[in-house]
Amino acid sequence: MIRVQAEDFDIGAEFARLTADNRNIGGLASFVGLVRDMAPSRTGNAPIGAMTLEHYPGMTEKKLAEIEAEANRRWPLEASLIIHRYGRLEPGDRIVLVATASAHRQAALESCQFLIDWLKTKAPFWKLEETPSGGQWVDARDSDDAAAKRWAAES
Amino acid sequence: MIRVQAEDFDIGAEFARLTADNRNIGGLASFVGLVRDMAPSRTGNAPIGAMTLEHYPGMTEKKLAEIEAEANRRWPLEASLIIHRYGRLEPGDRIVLVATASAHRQAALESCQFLIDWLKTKAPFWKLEETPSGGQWVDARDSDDAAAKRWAAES
Amino acid sequence: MKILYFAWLKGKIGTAEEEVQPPASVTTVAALLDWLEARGAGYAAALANREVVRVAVNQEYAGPDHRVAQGDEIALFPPVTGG
Amino acid sequence: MKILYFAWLKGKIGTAEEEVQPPASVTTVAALLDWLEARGAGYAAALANREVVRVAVNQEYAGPDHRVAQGDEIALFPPVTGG
Repeated sequence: MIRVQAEDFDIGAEFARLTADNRNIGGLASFVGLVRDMAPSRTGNAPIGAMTLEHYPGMTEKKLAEIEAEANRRWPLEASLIIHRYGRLEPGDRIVLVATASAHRQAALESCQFLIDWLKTKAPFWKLEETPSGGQWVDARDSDDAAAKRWAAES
Repeated sequence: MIRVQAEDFDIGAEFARLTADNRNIGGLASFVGLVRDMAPSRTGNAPIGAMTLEHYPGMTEKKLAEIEAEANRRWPLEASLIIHRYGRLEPGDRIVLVATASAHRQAALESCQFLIDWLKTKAPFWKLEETPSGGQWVDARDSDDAAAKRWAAES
Repeated sequence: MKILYFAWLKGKIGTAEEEVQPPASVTTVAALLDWLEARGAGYAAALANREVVRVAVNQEYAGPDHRVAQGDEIALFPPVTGG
Repeated sequence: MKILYFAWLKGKIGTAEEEVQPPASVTTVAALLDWLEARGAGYAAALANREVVRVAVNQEYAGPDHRVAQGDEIALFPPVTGG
Protein backbone atom coordinates (compact mmCIF):
# COMPACT_ATOMS: atom_id res chain seq x y z
CA MET A 1 0.00 0.00 0.00
CA ILE A 2 1.18 3.53 -0.68
CA ARG A 3 0.06 6.83 0.79
CA VAL A 4 1.12 10.40 0.05
CA GLN A 5 -0.13 12.76 2.71
CA ALA A 6 0.50 15.96 4.64
CA GLU A 7 -0.45 14.42 7.99
CA ASP A 8 1.85 12.54 10.32
CA PHE A 9 1.45 8.78 10.71
CA ASP A 10 1.31 6.45 13.71
CA ILE A 11 4.02 3.81 13.26
CA GLY A 12 2.63 1.40 15.85
CA ALA A 13 -0.82 1.51 14.27
CA GLU A 14 0.60 1.13 10.75
CA PHE A 15 2.66 -1.91 11.76
CA ALA A 16 -0.33 -3.47 13.52
CA ARG A 17 -2.47 -3.01 10.41
CA LEU A 18 0.28 -4.36 8.17
CA THR A 19 0.74 -7.60 10.11
CA ALA A 20 -2.87 -8.13 11.26
CA ASP A 21 -4.31 -11.56 10.48
CA ASN A 22 -1.19 -12.72 8.68
CA ARG A 23 0.54 -15.47 10.61
CA ASN A 24 3.08 -16.11 7.85
CA ILE A 25 5.06 -12.96 8.63
CA GLY A 26 8.34 -13.80 10.32
CA GLY A 27 10.03 -10.45 9.82
CA LEU A 28 9.01 -6.84 9.45
CA ALA A 29 11.70 -4.41 8.35
CA SER A 30 11.15 -0.69 8.33
CA PHE A 31 12.81 2.61 7.75
CA VAL A 32 11.62 5.98 9.02
CA GLY A 33 13.15 9.16 7.64
CA LEU A 34 13.14 12.20 9.93
CA VAL A 35 13.92 15.89 9.57
CA ARG A 36 17.29 16.82 11.08
CA ASP A 37 18.06 20.24 12.51
CA MET A 38 21.34 20.45 10.62
CA ALA A 39 22.08 19.86 6.97
CA PRO A 40 25.26 19.81 4.92
CA SER A 41 25.62 23.03 2.94
CA ARG A 42 28.28 24.48 0.65
CA THR A 43 29.90 26.06 3.70
CA GLY A 44 29.73 23.20 6.22
CA ASN A 45 26.74 22.20 8.32
CA ALA A 46 23.94 24.73 8.54
CA PRO A 47 21.09 24.79 11.06
CA ILE A 48 17.68 24.02 9.58
CA GLY A 49 14.57 25.65 10.98
CA ALA A 50 12.17 23.57 8.94
CA MET A 51 11.74 22.18 5.45
CA THR A 52 8.99 22.10 2.92
CA LEU A 53 8.53 19.00 0.80
CA GLU A 54 7.10 19.69 -2.62
CA HIS A 55 5.98 16.83 -4.84
CA TYR A 56 4.33 16.09 -8.18
CA PRO A 57 0.82 14.89 -7.35
CA GLY A 58 -0.19 12.07 -9.64
CA MET A 59 3.32 11.10 -10.69
CA THR A 60 4.32 10.54 -7.06
CA GLU A 61 1.56 8.01 -6.45
CA LYS A 62 2.29 6.37 -9.81
CA LYS A 63 6.02 5.95 -9.12
CA LEU A 64 5.52 4.75 -5.55
CA ALA A 65 2.97 2.18 -6.68
CA GLU A 66 5.33 1.00 -9.44
CA ILE A 67 8.28 0.53 -7.12
CA GLU A 68 6.16 -1.19 -4.51
CA ALA A 69 5.00 -3.60 -7.22
CA GLU A 70 8.63 -4.13 -8.28
CA ALA A 71 9.66 -4.96 -4.69
CA ASN A 72 6.83 -7.48 -4.55
CA ARG A 73 8.08 -9.04 -7.79
CA ARG A 74 11.66 -9.31 -6.54
CA TRP A 75 10.96 -10.56 -3.01
CA PRO A 76 8.26 -12.84 -1.57
CA LEU A 77 6.59 -10.16 0.53
CA GLU A 78 3.55 -10.71 2.69
CA ALA A 79 2.88 -6.98 3.06
CA SER A 80 4.45 -3.65 2.16
CA LEU A 81 3.78 -0.02 2.90
CA ILE A 82 5.20 3.30 1.77
CA ILE A 83 3.97 6.52 3.37
CA HIS A 84 5.58 9.76 2.21
CA ARG A 85 4.61 13.15 3.59
CA TYR A 86 4.68 16.52 1.84
CA GLY A 87 4.33 20.09 3.09
CA ARG A 88 6.12 21.90 5.87
CA LEU A 89 7.97 19.73 8.38
CA GLU A 90 10.07 20.64 11.39
CA PRO A 91 13.17 18.98 12.87
CA GLY A 92 12.20 15.70 14.50
CA ASP A 93 9.15 15.27 12.24
CA ARG A 94 8.72 12.03 10.33
CA ILE A 95 9.06 12.33 6.53
CA VAL A 96 8.71 8.82 5.22
CA LEU A 97 7.92 5.29 6.34
CA VAL A 98 8.88 2.21 4.38
CA ALA A 99 7.89 -1.16 5.79
CA THR A 100 8.13 -4.63 4.31
CA ALA A 101 7.05 -7.94 5.79
CA SER A 102 8.00 -11.43 4.72
CA ALA A 103 8.17 -14.97 6.03
CA HIS A 104 11.94 -14.56 6.24
CA ARG A 105 14.03 -11.69 7.51
CA GLN A 106 16.39 -11.33 4.57
CA ALA A 107 13.58 -10.62 2.10
CA ALA A 108 12.12 -8.02 4.46
CA LEU A 109 15.46 -6.30 5.12
CA GLU A 110 16.61 -6.26 1.49
CA SER A 111 13.33 -5.03 0.06
CA CYS A 112 13.14 -2.27 2.67
CA GLN A 113 16.61 -1.07 1.65
CA PHE A 114 15.64 -1.35 -2.03
CA LEU A 115 12.51 0.77 -1.55
CA ILE A 116 14.21 3.55 0.37
CA ASP A 117 17.18 3.65 -2.04
CA TRP A 118 14.80 3.78 -4.94
CA LEU A 119 12.50 6.46 -3.67
CA LYS A 120 15.47 8.68 -2.81
CA THR A 121 16.32 8.80 -6.51
CA LYS A 122 13.05 8.34 -8.38
CA ALA A 123 10.09 9.60 -6.35
CA PRO A 124 9.33 13.19 -7.43
CA PHE A 125 9.85 15.05 -4.15
CA TRP A 126 11.97 18.12 -3.55
CA LYS A 127 13.11 19.54 -0.23
CA LEU A 128 13.30 23.25 0.44
CA GLU A 129 15.22 23.91 3.63
CA GLU A 130 14.78 27.05 5.72
CA THR A 131 18.29 28.18 6.63
CA PRO A 132 19.55 31.40 8.26
CA SER A 133 20.44 32.61 4.74
CA GLY A 134 16.97 31.85 3.35
CA GLY A 135 15.23 28.99 1.59
CA GLN A 136 17.58 26.54 -0.10
CA TRP A 137 16.64 23.65 -2.37
CA VAL A 138 18.44 20.49 -1.33
CA ASP A 139 20.80 19.12 -3.96
CA ALA A 140 20.53 15.49 -5.00
CA ARG A 141 23.47 13.46 -3.77
CA ASP A 142 25.66 11.26 -5.95
CA SER A 143 25.76 8.70 -3.13
CA ASP A 144 21.99 8.27 -3.45
CA ASP A 145 22.32 7.54 -7.15
CA ALA A 146 25.05 5.02 -6.42
CA ALA A 147 22.89 3.33 -3.78
CA ALA A 148 19.97 3.01 -6.18
CA LYS A 149 22.18 1.66 -8.98
CA ARG A 150 23.18 -1.33 -6.87
CA TRP A 151 19.71 -2.72 -7.48
CA ALA A 152 19.61 -2.09 -11.23
CA ALA A 153 21.90 -4.98 -12.14
CA GLU A 154 19.44 -7.43 -10.66
CA SER A 155 16.40 -6.17 -12.54
CA MET B 1 19.75 0.04 25.21
CA ILE B 2 18.97 -3.63 25.58
CA ARG B 3 16.08 -5.37 27.25
CA VAL B 4 15.32 -9.07 27.77
CA GLN B 5 11.75 -9.55 28.89
CA ALA B 6 8.72 -11.82 28.84
CA GLU B 7 6.28 -8.98 28.15
CA ASP B 8 5.34 -7.62 24.75
CA PHE B 9 6.60 -4.18 23.71
CA ASP B 10 4.94 -1.16 22.10
CA ILE B 11 6.84 -0.32 18.93
CA GLY B 12 5.44 3.19 18.55
CA ALA B 13 6.32 4.06 22.13
CA GLU B 14 9.80 2.55 21.80
CA PHE B 15 10.50 4.52 18.62
CA ALA B 16 9.24 7.72 20.21
CA ARG B 17 11.52 7.21 23.20
CA LEU B 18 14.48 6.36 20.96
CA THR B 19 14.21 9.51 18.85
CA ALA B 20 12.97 11.93 21.54
CA ASP B 21 14.96 15.13 21.86
CA ASN B 22 17.50 14.12 19.25
CA ARG B 23 17.24 16.30 16.16
CA ASN B 24 20.29 14.77 14.52
CA ILE B 25 18.47 11.55 13.61
CA GLY B 26 17.78 11.39 9.90
CA GLY B 27 16.98 7.70 9.68
CA LEU B 28 15.57 5.03 11.97
CA ALA B 29 15.86 1.44 10.74
CA SER B 30 14.15 -1.40 12.52
CA PHE B 31 13.43 -5.07 12.36
CA VAL B 32 10.67 -6.90 14.19
CA GLY B 33 10.71 -10.70 14.35
CA LEU B 34 7.33 -12.41 14.70
CA VAL B 35 6.15 -15.95 15.41
CA ARG B 36 4.83 -17.68 12.27
CA ASP B 37 2.17 -20.36 12.35
CA MET B 38 4.18 -22.63 10.06
CA ALA B 39 7.77 -23.74 10.31
CA PRO B 40 10.03 -25.80 8.08
CA SER B 41 10.42 -29.31 9.46
CA ARG B 42 12.16 -32.47 8.30
CA THR B 43 8.95 -33.44 6.48
CA GLY B 44 7.97 -30.12 4.90
CA ASN B 45 6.14 -27.27 6.57
CA ALA B 46 4.48 -28.05 9.89
CA PRO B 47 1.84 -25.98 11.68
CA ILE B 48 3.04 -24.35 14.88
CA GLY B 49 0.68 -23.86 17.79
CA ALA B 50 3.09 -21.78 19.82
CA MET B 51 6.75 -21.65 20.75
CA THR B 52 8.68 -21.24 23.95
CA LEU B 53 11.85 -19.21 23.93
CA GLU B 54 14.40 -20.32 26.47
CA HIS B 55 17.47 -18.23 27.16
CA TYR B 56 20.54 -18.02 29.39
CA PRO B 57 19.87 -15.21 31.84
CA GLY B 58 23.00 -13.22 32.45
CA MET B 59 24.84 -14.31 29.31
CA THR B 60 21.97 -13.06 27.14
CA GLU B 61 22.19 -9.53 28.54
CA LYS B 62 26.00 -9.63 28.34
CA LYS B 63 26.05 -10.68 24.67
CA LEU B 64 23.34 -8.23 23.62
CA ALA B 65 25.14 -5.36 25.34
CA GLU B 66 28.42 -6.38 23.65
CA ILE B 67 26.95 -6.48 20.19
CA GLU B 68 25.11 -3.21 20.68
CA ALA B 69 28.43 -1.64 21.69
CA GLU B 70 30.07 -3.17 18.62
CA ALA B 71 27.40 -1.68 16.33
CA ASN B 72 28.00 1.70 17.93
CA ARG B 73 31.73 1.33 17.27
CA ARG B 74 31.21 0.41 13.61
CA TRP B 75 28.54 2.97 12.73
CA PRO B 76 27.90 6.54 13.89
CA LEU B 77 24.63 5.78 15.67
CA GLU B 78 22.55 8.31 17.53
CA ALA B 79 20.50 5.64 19.30
CA SER B 80 20.05 1.88 19.32
CA LEU B 81 17.69 -0.59 20.94
CA ILE B 82 17.44 -4.37 21.18
CA ILE B 83 14.44 -5.94 22.90
CA HIS B 84 14.27 -9.74 22.94
CA ARG B 85 11.42 -11.64 24.55
CA TYR B 86 11.50 -15.08 26.18
CA GLY B 87 8.79 -17.46 27.35
CA ARG B 88 5.76 -18.78 25.53
CA LEU B 89 4.74 -16.93 22.38
CA GLU B 90 1.94 -17.58 19.92
CA PRO B 91 1.76 -17.05 16.15
CA GLY B 92 1.63 -13.34 15.39
CA ASP B 93 3.41 -12.43 18.63
CA ARG B 94 6.48 -10.21 18.46
CA ILE B 95 9.76 -11.92 19.41
CA VAL B 96 12.42 -9.29 18.90
CA LEU B 97 12.86 -5.63 18.06
CA VAL B 98 16.10 -4.17 16.73
CA ALA B 99 16.18 -0.45 16.02
CA THR B 100 19.06 1.82 15.06
CA ALA B 101 19.05 5.54 14.42
CA SER B 102 21.67 7.65 12.70
CA ALA B 103 22.07 10.96 10.93
CA HIS B 104 22.23 9.04 7.66
CA ARG B 105 20.09 6.19 6.41
CA GLN B 106 22.87 3.83 5.34
CA ALA B 107 24.39 3.63 8.83
CA ALA B 108 20.96 2.92 10.30
CA LEU B 109 20.05 0.25 7.74
CA GLU B 110 23.40 -1.53 7.83
CA SER B 111 23.70 -1.60 11.59
CA CYS B 112 20.15 -2.92 11.93
CA GLN B 113 20.99 -5.78 9.57
CA PHE B 114 24.25 -6.40 11.44
CA LEU B 115 22.48 -6.61 14.81
CA ILE B 116 19.77 -9.00 13.68
CA ASP B 117 22.26 -11.22 11.81
CA TRP B 118 24.47 -11.28 14.84
CA LEU B 119 21.86 -12.06 17.42
CA LYS B 120 20.51 -14.91 15.31
CA THR B 121 23.86 -16.67 15.71
CA LYS B 122 25.28 -15.48 19.03
CA ALA B 123 22.54 -14.55 21.48
CA PRO B 124 21.82 -17.58 23.71
CA PHE B 125 18.17 -18.21 22.88
CA TRP B 126 16.55 -21.49 21.86
CA LYS B 127 13.14 -22.02 20.35
CA LEU B 128 10.94 -24.96 21.28
CA GLU B 129 8.06 -25.23 18.82
CA GLU B 130 4.78 -26.92 19.67
CA THR B 131 3.93 -29.09 16.67
CA PRO B 132 1.22 -31.75 16.19
CA SER B 133 3.91 -34.35 16.89
CA GLY B 134 5.06 -32.67 20.10
CA GLY B 135 7.65 -30.14 21.17
CA GLN B 136 10.53 -29.74 18.77
CA TRP B 137 13.70 -27.72 19.29
CA VAL B 138 14.40 -25.53 16.28
CA ASP B 139 17.67 -26.33 14.50
CA ALA B 140 20.14 -23.54 13.81
CA ARG B 141 20.33 -22.72 10.13
CA ASP B 142 23.53 -22.61 8.08
CA SER B 143 22.16 -19.57 6.26
CA ASP B 144 22.12 -17.66 9.55
CA ASP B 145 25.79 -18.46 10.13
CA ALA B 146 26.60 -17.32 6.62
CA ALA B 147 24.72 -14.06 7.15
CA ALA B 148 26.59 -13.34 10.37
CA LYS B 149 29.97 -14.18 8.78
CA ARG B 150 29.55 -11.39 6.23
CA TRP B 151 30.24 -8.93 9.03
CA ALA B 152 33.28 -10.72 10.47
CA ALA B 153 35.66 -9.65 7.71
CA GLU B 154 35.11 -6.02 8.62
CA SER B 155 35.85 -6.38 12.30
CA MET C 1 0.53 20.92 -24.18
CA LYS C 2 0.62 21.43 -20.41
CA ILE C 3 3.97 22.16 -18.76
CA LEU C 4 4.56 21.83 -15.02
CA TYR C 5 7.58 23.23 -13.18
CA PHE C 6 8.78 22.12 -9.76
CA ALA C 7 11.25 23.27 -7.10
CA TRP C 8 13.76 25.89 -8.27
CA LEU C 9 12.67 25.59 -11.89
CA LYS C 10 9.30 26.90 -10.81
CA GLY C 11 11.02 29.78 -8.99
CA LYS C 12 13.22 30.76 -11.91
CA ILE C 13 10.48 30.51 -14.52
CA GLY C 14 7.98 32.17 -12.25
CA THR C 15 5.05 29.83 -12.72
CA ALA C 16 4.04 26.34 -11.60
CA GLU C 17 2.08 25.48 -14.71
CA GLU C 18 1.29 26.80 -18.15
CA GLU C 19 -0.33 25.79 -21.41
CA VAL C 20 1.98 26.20 -24.41
CA GLN C 21 1.58 25.74 -28.16
CA PRO C 22 5.03 25.04 -29.57
CA PRO C 23 5.37 24.89 -33.39
CA ALA C 24 4.82 21.55 -35.11
CA SER C 25 8.59 21.16 -35.53
CA VAL C 26 8.92 20.59 -31.76
CA THR C 27 8.51 16.83 -31.55
CA THR C 28 11.07 15.80 -28.90
CA VAL C 29 11.90 16.68 -25.30
CA ALA C 30 15.20 18.26 -26.41
CA ALA C 31 13.45 20.44 -29.01
CA LEU C 32 10.85 21.48 -26.47
CA LEU C 33 13.55 22.56 -23.99
CA ASP C 34 15.31 24.56 -26.74
CA TRP C 35 12.03 26.25 -27.62
CA LEU C 36 11.21 27.03 -23.97
CA GLU C 37 14.73 28.35 -23.32
CA ALA C 38 14.20 31.02 -25.97
CA ARG C 39 11.01 32.30 -24.34
CA GLY C 40 12.72 34.66 -21.87
CA ALA C 41 15.40 35.27 -19.31
CA GLY C 42 13.73 33.16 -16.60
CA TYR C 43 13.45 30.18 -18.92
CA ALA C 44 17.04 30.64 -20.09
CA ALA C 45 18.27 30.72 -16.49
CA ALA C 46 16.24 27.66 -15.52
CA LEU C 47 17.32 25.58 -18.53
CA ALA C 48 20.94 26.72 -18.86
CA ASN C 49 22.33 23.54 -17.33
CA ARG C 50 20.42 20.61 -18.82
CA GLU C 51 22.38 18.20 -16.62
CA VAL C 52 20.23 19.20 -13.64
CA VAL C 53 16.90 19.26 -15.45
CA ARG C 54 14.78 16.13 -15.32
CA VAL C 55 11.80 15.68 -17.61
CA ALA C 56 8.67 13.61 -17.26
CA VAL C 57 6.24 13.09 -20.14
CA ASN C 58 2.81 12.02 -18.96
CA GLN C 59 4.28 11.26 -15.53
CA GLU C 60 7.07 9.00 -16.82
CA TYR C 61 10.75 9.94 -16.85
CA ALA C 62 11.80 10.82 -20.41
CA GLY C 63 15.15 11.36 -22.11
CA PRO C 64 15.97 14.10 -24.66
CA ASP C 65 14.84 12.00 -27.62
CA HIS C 66 11.46 11.14 -26.13
CA ARG C 67 8.55 12.26 -28.36
CA VAL C 68 6.26 15.02 -27.21
CA ALA C 69 2.86 15.80 -28.70
CA GLN C 70 -0.18 18.00 -28.21
CA GLY C 71 -2.16 16.97 -25.16
CA ASP C 72 0.91 15.70 -23.30
CA GLU C 73 1.58 16.66 -19.70
CA ILE C 74 5.26 17.59 -19.49
CA ALA C 75 7.01 18.25 -16.17
CA LEU C 76 10.42 19.85 -15.67
CA PHE C 77 12.19 19.54 -12.34
CA PRO C 78 15.59 19.16 -10.68
CA PRO C 79 16.94 15.77 -9.53
CA VAL C 80 14.61 14.52 -6.81
CA THR C 81 15.46 14.66 -3.11
CA GLY C 82 12.69 12.76 -1.35
CA GLY C 83 12.91 10.00 1.18
CA MET D 1 32.11 -25.94 39.27
CA LYS D 2 28.56 -25.10 38.20
CA ILE D 3 27.22 -26.58 34.98
CA LEU D 4 24.12 -25.27 33.22
CA TYR D 5 22.27 -27.13 30.46
CA PHE D 6 19.88 -25.54 27.98
CA ALA D 7 17.35 -26.67 25.38
CA TRP D 8 17.57 -30.33 24.38
CA LEU D 9 20.77 -30.85 26.37
CA LYS D 10 18.78 -30.10 29.48
CA GLY D 11 16.13 -32.61 28.41
CA LYS D 12 18.59 -35.40 27.66
CA ILE D 13 20.66 -34.90 30.79
CA GLY D 14 17.55 -34.40 32.91
CA THR D 15 18.62 -31.33 34.84
CA ALA D 16 19.03 -27.62 34.20
CA GLU D 17 21.92 -27.10 36.58
CA GLU D 18 24.29 -29.05 38.78
CA GLU D 19 27.43 -28.64 40.86
CA VAL D 20 30.20 -31.03 39.86
CA GLN D 21 33.68 -31.78 41.19
CA PRO D 22 35.70 -33.20 38.29
CA PRO D 23 39.19 -34.55 39.07
CA ALA D 24 42.11 -32.13 38.95
CA SER D 25 43.15 -33.59 35.59
CA VAL D 26 40.09 -31.96 33.97
CA THR D 27 41.53 -28.59 32.95
CA THR D 28 39.95 -27.93 29.54
CA VAL D 29 36.47 -27.78 28.01
CA ALA D 30 37.20 -30.91 25.97
CA ALA D 31 38.32 -32.85 29.05
CA LEU D 32 35.25 -31.70 30.95
CA LEU D 33 32.95 -32.91 28.18
CA ASP D 34 34.76 -36.29 28.14
CA TRP D 35 34.35 -36.59 31.88
CA LEU D 36 30.67 -35.60 31.78
CA GLU D 37 29.95 -38.01 28.91
CA ALA D 38 31.07 -40.91 31.10
CA ARG D 39 28.64 -40.02 33.89
CA GLY D 40 25.63 -41.85 32.44
CA ALA D 41 23.43 -42.65 29.48
CA GLY D 42 21.75 -39.24 29.43
CA TYR D 43 25.08 -37.45 29.35
CA ALA D 44 26.39 -39.80 26.69
CA ALA D 45 23.32 -39.15 24.52
CA ALA D 46 23.55 -35.40 24.99
CA LEU D 47 27.26 -35.20 24.22
CA ALA D 48 27.55 -37.85 21.50
CA ASN D 49 27.76 -35.28 18.72
CA ARG D 50 30.12 -32.53 19.84
CA GLU D 51 29.47 -30.62 16.61
CA VAL D 52 26.12 -29.49 17.97
CA VAL D 53 27.26 -28.70 21.48
CA ARG D 54 28.25 -25.12 22.26
CA VAL D 55 30.10 -24.25 25.46
CA ALA D 56 30.27 -21.02 27.42
CA VAL D 57 32.73 -20.52 30.27
CA ASN D 58 31.70 -17.73 32.60
CA GLN D 59 29.19 -16.55 29.98
CA GLU D 60 31.70 -16.35 27.13
CA TYR D 61 31.80 -18.76 24.18
CA ALA D 62 34.70 -21.17 24.63
CA GLY D 63 36.42 -23.68 22.35
CA PRO D 64 37.58 -27.19 23.33
CA ASP D 65 40.99 -25.98 24.52
CA HIS D 66 39.60 -23.27 26.77
CA ARG D 67 40.70 -23.70 30.43
CA VAL D 68 38.16 -24.59 33.05
CA ALA D 69 38.69 -24.29 36.80
CA GLN D 70 36.90 -24.59 40.11
CA GLY D 71 34.38 -21.83 40.60
CA ASP D 72 33.69 -21.47 36.86
CA GLU D 73 30.15 -21.31 35.50
CA ILE D 74 30.05 -23.61 32.48
CA ALA D 75 27.05 -23.77 30.16
CA LEU D 76 26.34 -26.43 27.53
CA PHE D 77 23.77 -25.79 24.85
CA PRO D 78 22.92 -26.39 21.19
CA PRO D 79 23.55 -23.77 18.48
CA VAL D 80 21.38 -20.78 19.28
CA THR D 81 18.15 -19.99 17.46
CA GLY D 82 17.03 -16.59 18.72
CA GLY D 83 16.04 -13.52 16.79
